Formats: sequence, structure tokens, C-alpha cells
Amino acid sequence: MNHNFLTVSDLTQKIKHLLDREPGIQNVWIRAEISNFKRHSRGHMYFTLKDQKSRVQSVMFAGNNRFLKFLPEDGMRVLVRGDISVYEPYGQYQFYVKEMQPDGIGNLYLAFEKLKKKLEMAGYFAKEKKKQVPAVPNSIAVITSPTGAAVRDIITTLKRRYPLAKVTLLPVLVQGPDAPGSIARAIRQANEAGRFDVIISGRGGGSLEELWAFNEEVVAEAIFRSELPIISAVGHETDITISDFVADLRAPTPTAAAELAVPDIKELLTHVYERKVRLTRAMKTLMNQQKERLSFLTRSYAFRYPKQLLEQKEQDLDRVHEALVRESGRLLDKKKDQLDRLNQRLISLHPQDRVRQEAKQLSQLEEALKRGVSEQIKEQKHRLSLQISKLDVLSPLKIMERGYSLVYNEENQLVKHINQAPVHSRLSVQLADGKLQCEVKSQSPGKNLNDGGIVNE
Amino acid sequence: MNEKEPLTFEESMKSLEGLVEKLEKGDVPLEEAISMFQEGMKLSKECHDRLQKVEKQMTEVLSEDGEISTFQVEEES
Amino acid sequence: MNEKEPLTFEESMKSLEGLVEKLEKGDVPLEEAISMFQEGMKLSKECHDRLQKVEKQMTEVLSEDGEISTFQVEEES
Amino acid sequence: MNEKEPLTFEESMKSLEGLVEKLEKGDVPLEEAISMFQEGMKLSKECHDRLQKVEKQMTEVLSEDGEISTFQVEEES
Amino acid sequence: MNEKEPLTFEESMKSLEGLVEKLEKGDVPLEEAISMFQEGMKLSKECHDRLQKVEKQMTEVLSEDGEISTFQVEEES
Amino acid sequence: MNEKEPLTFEESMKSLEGLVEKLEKGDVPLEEAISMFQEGMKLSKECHDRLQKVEKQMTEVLSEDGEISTFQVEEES
Amino acid sequence: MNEKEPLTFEESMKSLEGLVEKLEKGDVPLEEAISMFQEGMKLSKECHDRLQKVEKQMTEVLSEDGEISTFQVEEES
Repeated sequence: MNHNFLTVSDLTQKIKHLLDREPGIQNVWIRAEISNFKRHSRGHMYFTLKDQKSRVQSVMFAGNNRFLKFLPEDGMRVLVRGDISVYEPYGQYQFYVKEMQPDGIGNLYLAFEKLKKKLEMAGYFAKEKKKQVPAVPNSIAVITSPTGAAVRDIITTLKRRYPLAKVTLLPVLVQGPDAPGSIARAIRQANEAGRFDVIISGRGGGSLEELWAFNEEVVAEAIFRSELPIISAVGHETDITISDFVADLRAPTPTAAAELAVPDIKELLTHVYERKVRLTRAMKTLMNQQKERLSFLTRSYAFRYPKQLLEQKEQDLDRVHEALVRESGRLLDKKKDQLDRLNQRLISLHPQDRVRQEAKQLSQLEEALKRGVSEQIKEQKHRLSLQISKLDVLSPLKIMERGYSLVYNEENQLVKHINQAPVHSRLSVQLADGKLQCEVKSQSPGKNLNDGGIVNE
Repeated sequence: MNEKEPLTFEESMKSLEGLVEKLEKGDVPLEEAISMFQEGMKLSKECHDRLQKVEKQMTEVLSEDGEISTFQVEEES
Repeated sequence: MNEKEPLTFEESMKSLEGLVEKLEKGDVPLEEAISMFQEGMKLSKECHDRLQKVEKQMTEVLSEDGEISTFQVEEES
Repeated sequence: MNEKEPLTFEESMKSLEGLVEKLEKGDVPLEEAISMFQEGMKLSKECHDRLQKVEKQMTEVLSEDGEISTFQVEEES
Repeated sequence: MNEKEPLTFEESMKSLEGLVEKLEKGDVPLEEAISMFQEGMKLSKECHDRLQKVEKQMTEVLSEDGEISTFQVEEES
Repeated sequence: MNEKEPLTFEESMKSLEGLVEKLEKGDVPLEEAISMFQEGMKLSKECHDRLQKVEKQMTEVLSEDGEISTFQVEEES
Repeated sequence: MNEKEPLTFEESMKSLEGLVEKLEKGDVPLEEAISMFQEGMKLSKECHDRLQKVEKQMTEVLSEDGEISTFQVEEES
């Protein structure tokens, strides 16, 4: 026998693949009743889905059941959506639930969705309609059942966190047919009371039916109309009601609602202290900055050494003053020098030499003049004396000195003939050394000089 | 600041916060700064005092017909 | 300077700063320089006095508040 | 020179320097030179007096203002 | 020469120089030369007197200022 | 000879010189010669007088001007 | 001989010299010779007189001028 044997694992694998690929059994809705419900400590839910004829093992992992708005329980009829697959260790097919809604109360669901849609359309959930919940309320209205954990949780939390707040309970019915009206009235009453800052409304956990009052339109309406901000806290984390949508703030639990409503007084004190510290630090910083700035300014060079400015100027003045005196003196000296030089040149031009020279020339000329004249005179004298001496030599008197004489008649004619000298006429006889005046006594003609004839007086 | 209507704690805190922020920005004139500091410290004291003034407030019950009574919280059993 | 409205600390500081800058540039006429120096000394003193006053005010406020004094010591250590 | 507005120290110094420069050039007529010298000496004296005045002012400022000095010393320690 | 406006030192010096130059050329008639020489001596004396006057003025100005005289002596030593 | 414009010293000297030259040539008639001599002597006297005058002027300049001489002496020492 | 215009010294001398020459020739009749001699003697006297006159004139001129001589003596000493 040569069969190919599959291992169990192989078989199981093949079956799993077959199932996983079968579209009719993937992502399907099933209507069933829950039995054998168990919630594992880690959050996963294990249960059996059954009807009159069959049952199937089911699991809803924590990741999926986290958002359930109700807690499944045995006998509950539900609508589930999910996939079929094989749990290999047991070779068992299982239904893996992704989403679960209560069946039977399916009507409630429809109503919920319808109202939600309607109110949403009407703008009840609009963010801009949300009122600001005061950070530190003085007076808080708590609208819930006076009994049960919820009221206790809320009040103790409020007192613990912020003992200064005044807490007023407005007891209401939180389930049953009268609950919606009761809640809505209390909301209106709290508004009318005019002394509250904020309202906390809600209740503890319960089934969908138990929480239903908070899905009623009257409650939604009252919340929406409320002047006071409302913190809604219905059931547990997973329970979301219409009230939660309409409310200004939603808290997952009543305790959380109280925590949202009031600040922790210790935190506030810390907060105040912190502001004080920051305030002081900022002020100190500012002061230090200004001090530093001032000190920087007062330490600045110009401020610390104003004298240097002055000293600089002193020095400048000394320099210029000195230059003034020096240059003035120098200028004066220069002028003096110029004058000295000119003066010396002038002195050297003293005309005394020239006067002397002229005087000398003058005296020479004068000498020459005198000499010229006197020489001429001398020369003429000489010339004259020469003529005179010559004349002297030639003088006819020399002949007469030899005994000749010249006889002149009265007519002063030289008497050459006797008839020139009649008797008794007077004659003048010129001798060499003088004249004789004679009278003719007689004439004796015819006789030569040899006869003698001269008659003396 | 209006003296007639005392500030709420929140308003005081807000003022305080505003002062702190302004001061921290640092461009506040000195005289203004010290005023702000004084004002801030005053506010801070006010806030602190308010928080410290613990008057045990009784929880009241306001019944539907307007009656007020005290409410005793059930101690957790 | 208008005597009616005294300068704020910042204005004084700004004036002082202006004077110091001008003086440090060094081309200030002598007479102006000495005036500026005098003015500067005056301003410096004013600023100093104001700072001291403010510091005193601050110290007073802080000493009224025991809490912060402790804090202050811590800050500075 | 306009008598209404007396010259500043710097203006006087400038005038003085101008005179010295002219004198240095050396081609100044004698009578003008002595006038310039006299004028220069006058200016020099003016400058000197101003400097002394300023020095006095400064000394006064510094001594009358012991506080500022102290303040400065504090700052510097 | 116009008696109304006396010559400046420089004009006198120039005249003197002119006279000296003419005399140095040597072709000046004697009588003119002596007049020029006399005039030259007069001018020279005038110039000298002026210089002495100016020097005296300068000395006076300098001695008016005790400090300055000292300075001068220092300068020349 | 024009009496209106008296001869200069140099002209007189020149005339004198002319006379002397003519005389020295010797062909001057006696009567003319004596006239020339007389004229020459007159010129000579004139020149002489002028020189004396000039010399006196010169002396005056120097003596009346003791100061200048002194000044010169100082300068040259 | 024209009496109106007296002969100059030179003319007289020339005449004299002419007479002397003629006389020296010796062929002059005695009477003429005597006349000539007498004429010569006259001329001679005239010339002599003139010379004397001129000499006197010179002496006069020179004696008028004692000063000049003195001056000249000084110069040459």
C-alpha cells in the first residue's frame, strides 16, 4: 500500500485554508443566543452561539469587545458579525466575532440610531453648541440616583479633589419608564435654581435597557436646553448614550465625571505656587537684566573716564597754544631778519664813499682848472717877455747911444733938412738918454756932416 | 478690575497667569513690572488663601419640590 | 526734558544709553560732553535709585510671603 | 565773531588752529600777525578757562555724587 | 607817500627794498642817492620801531599770563 | 644855462670837466680862459657846496639816528 | 687901427710879434723903426697890463675861495 499520509496538522491546515477562502462564511452576520459566556481575565470573551438546532464555539477578542456598549450574558440574544476559521490545536472551527449587537432589543438600537441621527441633524451634538465647563466650579449639581455606587463615587471624588465646592444632589430615577422625565426635570430644576456652576448627570453601569433613560429624547432635549454645562457619565467606559453626545462633556465613569468637574485642590495649590515662582523668577530676571544693563552703562569707558576727554582737550590746547607762540615768534624773527638784511644792505650803500670820490674828483678838476689858467698866463707872460726883450734889442735907441740924435721941429717932424728948422724955431733933440730943447740960431747950408754943423745951445 | 464683584478663583488665576506670561516675556517696563509683580503676588496669595480656606461643605439634597436637606454619603461598605 | 512728566525707568535708561553711545563715539563737543556726563550721572543715579526702590518693593513683597523667600534662597544657591 | 552766540570750545580751538596755520605759512603781514597773535592768545585763554570750568564741573559732579561712585564700586566687586 | 594812510610794515619793507635795489644799481644821482638813503634809513627805523612795538606787545600779552611765560621760558631753554 | 632848472651835481661836474679839458688843450684865448676859469671856479664851488651839504645830511642821518646805529650794533654783536 | 674894437690880448701880441719881426729884418728906416718900436712898446705894455689884470682876476677868484682850499687840504691829509 503506497498511500500518502497526511499529518493531522496538514489536514487541519487544509481545512482551515478551505474555510478561510470560502466567501459565504466570511464576514457574515449571525443571529444567535449566548450561552456558556466567559470573560477571560485578559479581556477576551469566550462563549457558544446557539439556536434550537445547533451551536458553534465563538470568541470575541478584547480588541473587538472593547467598544461593546453592553456586557453579553447567558441567554442574551445577539446579532454578531465575524468570520469562520479553525482553531488548529483542537481542530475545531470557531466563529470569531468582530462586532456584536443585542438582538431582541434590536428595536432599541434602531430607535437609538434614529434618534442619534435626528439629533445630530438638529445640531444637538455640534461642537459649537458645547458650553465651557468651568475649571473651578463653586457649586455643583449632581443629578443621579441617591443610591448606588455612582452617587457615592461622584460625591467622594468631588470632596476629595476639591472640598471647596458645594455639592447638591438632585435625586432622580435612573431607570424605568419614569426615569427620563425625572432626569429631565432635575436638569431644568438645577438650571432654575440659579446657583450651580455645572451639572453632573449619570448613573452606574447596567444593561442597555437599564441605561436607556439616557437615550431618551426628553433627556437629550433637557441637556441641550440646559444653560449650565453638563458633564455626562452614564455606565461604563463602553456605554455611550445619546446624553453623552448631547452633554458638554462626557466622562467614561461617574468617578471620571467628578474628576472632570473639579480640579484637584493640591494641583491648584501647586499651580498657584508655580505661578508665584515664575512670577518671582521673571521679576528677578527683569531686575537683574536692568541692573546689569545699568551697571554696563555706568561702567562704560566714556562714563568711567570722563577726565580723559578733558585731558585730551588740555593737551590739544597746549599743543595749539605752543604753536601759536612759537609761530608768532618765528614770524617776528623772520621779519626781523628781513629787516636786518635790508638795513645792512642799505648801510653798505652809505654814500660817504661816493661823496669822497666826488670831492676828490672835484679837487682834481679845480686843480686842473687853476693850473690851466695859470699856465696859460705864464705862457703868455713868457711870450710877451720874449717880444719885449726882442724889441728891446731892436730898439733904435741903441743907434742913438752911439751918438746919434734925432731932431724934431716944432711940428714934431724929424728934421732932415735945415730948411725944416728956421732960425729961432725951437727944436727938440732926442738923445739916447733924454731930450734937449734947443733954438736954432742960424742955418748953415751946404756943408756936409764932415764940416760939423751941430750947434749946441 | 472691578472691586464690587470680587474675582472668582478662576479669574484670579487667569489674571495671575496673564501677569506671569507678560513678565516672562520680559519687555515690561520696570515700574509696570513691579506693579505687575505686586499684583501677581497679591493674586497668588488670594488664590492660595481661597484654596486653604477649607470649610467642610455639607452635601445637600435638593428634592424635586425644592426642599433642601443634607445628604449623607453612604460609606463604602 | 519735560519736568511735568518724569521719565520712566526705561526712558531714563534709554537716555542714558544714548548719552553713553554718543560719549563713546568721542566726537562730542566738550561743553556738550560735560553736560552729557552730568546728565548721565543724574540719569544713572535715578535709574539706580529706582532699581533699588523696586528691589526693596520686591523684597518687601517676598518677605511677606515666607514661602517664596525660601524658594529665593534656593534659586540663588 | 558774533557776540550773541559765544563760540564753543571746539569752535574756539578751530579758530585758534586756523590762526596758527596761517602764521605757520609765514606770509602774514606783521600788523595782522600781531592781531592774530593777540586774538590767538585770547582764544587760547578762553579755551583754557572753559577747560578749567569744565574740570571744576566734573569734579563737582564726581564729588557731590559719592553715592554713584559707591554704587559703581559695589557693581564691580 | 599819503600821510592819511600810513604804510604797513610790509609796504615800508617793500619801499625800503626798492630803495636799496635802486641804490645798489649805482646809477642814482648823488643828491637823489642821499635822499634815498635818508628815506631808507627812515623806513628802516620805522620798520624797526614797529617790530619792537610788536615784540613788546607780544611780550606783554605773554607776561599777562604767568603760566604761559613760564611755558615759553621752558620752551626756549 | 637855464636858471629855472638848476644843474644836478653830476651836470655841474660834467661842465667843470669840459672847462678843464678845454683849458688843458691850451688854445683858449686868454680872456676866454679867465672867464672859463671864473666859471669853472663857480661850478667847483657849487659842487663843493653840494658835497658839503650832502655830507652834512649824511652826518645828520647818522647822528640824529643814534638808535639805528645802536640797533645795528646790537644786531651784529 | 680901429679904436672902437680894442684888440684882444692875442691880437695885440700878434701885432707886437709882427713889429718885432719887421724890426728884426733891420731894413726899416730909423724913424719908422722908432715908430714901430714905440708901437711895440705900447703893445707890449698893453699886453702886460692885460696879463696883470688877468692875474689879478685869478688871484681874486682864488682868494675868494679860501674855504675850498681848506676842504681840499682836509681831504688830502
